[in-house]
Amino acid sequence: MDAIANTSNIMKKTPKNIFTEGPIAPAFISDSIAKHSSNTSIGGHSIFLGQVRADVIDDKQVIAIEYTAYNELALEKMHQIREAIFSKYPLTCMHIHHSLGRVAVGEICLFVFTSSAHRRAAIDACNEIVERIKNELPIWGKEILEDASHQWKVNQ
Amino acid sequence: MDAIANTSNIMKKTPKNIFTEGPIAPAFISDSIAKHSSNTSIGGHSIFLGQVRADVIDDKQVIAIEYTAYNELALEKMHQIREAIFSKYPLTCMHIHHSLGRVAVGEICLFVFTSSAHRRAAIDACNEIVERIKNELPIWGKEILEDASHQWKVNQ
Amino acid sequence: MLIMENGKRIQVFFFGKLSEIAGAATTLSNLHNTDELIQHLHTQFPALANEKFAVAVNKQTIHTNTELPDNCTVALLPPFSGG
Amino acid sequence: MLIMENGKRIQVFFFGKLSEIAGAATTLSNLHNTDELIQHLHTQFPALANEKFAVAVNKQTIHTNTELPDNCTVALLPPFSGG
Repeated sequence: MDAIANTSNIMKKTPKNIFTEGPIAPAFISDSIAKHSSNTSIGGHSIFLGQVRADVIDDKQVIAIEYTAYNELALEKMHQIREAIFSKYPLTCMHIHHSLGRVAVGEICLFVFTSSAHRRAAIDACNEIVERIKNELPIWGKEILEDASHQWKVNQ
Repeated sequence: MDAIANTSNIMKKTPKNIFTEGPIAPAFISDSIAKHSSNTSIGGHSIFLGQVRADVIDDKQVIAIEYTAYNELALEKMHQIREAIFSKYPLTCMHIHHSLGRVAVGEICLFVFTSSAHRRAAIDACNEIVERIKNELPIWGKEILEDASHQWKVNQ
Repeated sequence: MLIMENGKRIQVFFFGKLSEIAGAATTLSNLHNTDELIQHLHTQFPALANEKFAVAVNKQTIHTNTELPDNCTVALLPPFSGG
Repeated sequence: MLIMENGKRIQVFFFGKLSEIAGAATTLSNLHNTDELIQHLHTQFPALANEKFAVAVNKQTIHTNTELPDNCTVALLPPFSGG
């Protein structure tokens, strides 16, 4: 497939939504795990969870992060990443969830979940997806400080 | 600490149990995740789950794996691995659970859970723990086939 | 309608910190390429001078001066910080 | 009691597939080192000849012939398959 065909193909499909309003609940994660018990070709699952950290900025503690995104572009990019990862690794499943809006310290804002017959594919794919999400998705985190001031987050 | 002091130290401590009778429930996993929301220095969690696969052996399908272990030695080894991983990576938490007894196809038999301030440590540690568990812990899986015959599992 | 007849209608979106400087969105016209657009925005919002951002035209990130098609969407994207 | 006075009491544990060949455990005496012990077990359980296993004495995996202390525990460990 050349680049133009690929792009037009992506444009035609409706990319899967990855965004959840607010934090990702632990019960949602276990439901997602439980659903995979019927897929008995799976031997390993790899999960990454991003949790909002109580960083201290200029003596003020972060109490929450407010996420915004360029939704349409983020979903298109995520669709491209998804296709690339599926062609690179023999995965059974891949699920991505990212919060939008306010996520308090200690809550989960990112849930990446990959499954494969043998562990290596799930682990390597999960790792690569997390890196690509951080680097390539147009999402921004506004760190809300305890005095209600804020600072725009910078990824390391 | 030299090797002898280290060994005698390990002998004195009671190593943490990692064994669970039967499968690991998804609800146990989400409870474990939820408990970490109070630790607000955590920025990332990495989780690996082993799931029993319906492999086909000589035309017969695996329906369950029965795990046995040399418990005392496994717990001592796991304690050594735990100490080594904690000195190698800046982790906040590490939790390991492995099934003993019968685990049906589609159920979870291994749960490795690491957390750290920045994602790299949790991801790399989780990965290394999984490899070491597979290679170093005296645990054996007996694959039960659909006709009630069995075969001893061989790790790849 | 008058704007549309007078020239290209360009919808500009500002994200992250840039939305605090310029608001979430604005509509401009009579600009032919991204260099002209950026110049215009710098004049209108001098605080942009201190900010790093990438530019996407119709959801494609551009790396050189790019012609602006009719009714296009331009997005100014500061460094990402998702995850 | 008689066994204890007659010589070293050695508890031997068999794991995984080996437990199907030799049972889960047996107690032996009058064996001085691991070479003697393995030799003895091969005679008692000829099917062991087809099996690969490591040997641990008092939970330490050994790599050469090793003296058996009094009241020791020896474990025969086939390749691991946990996880």
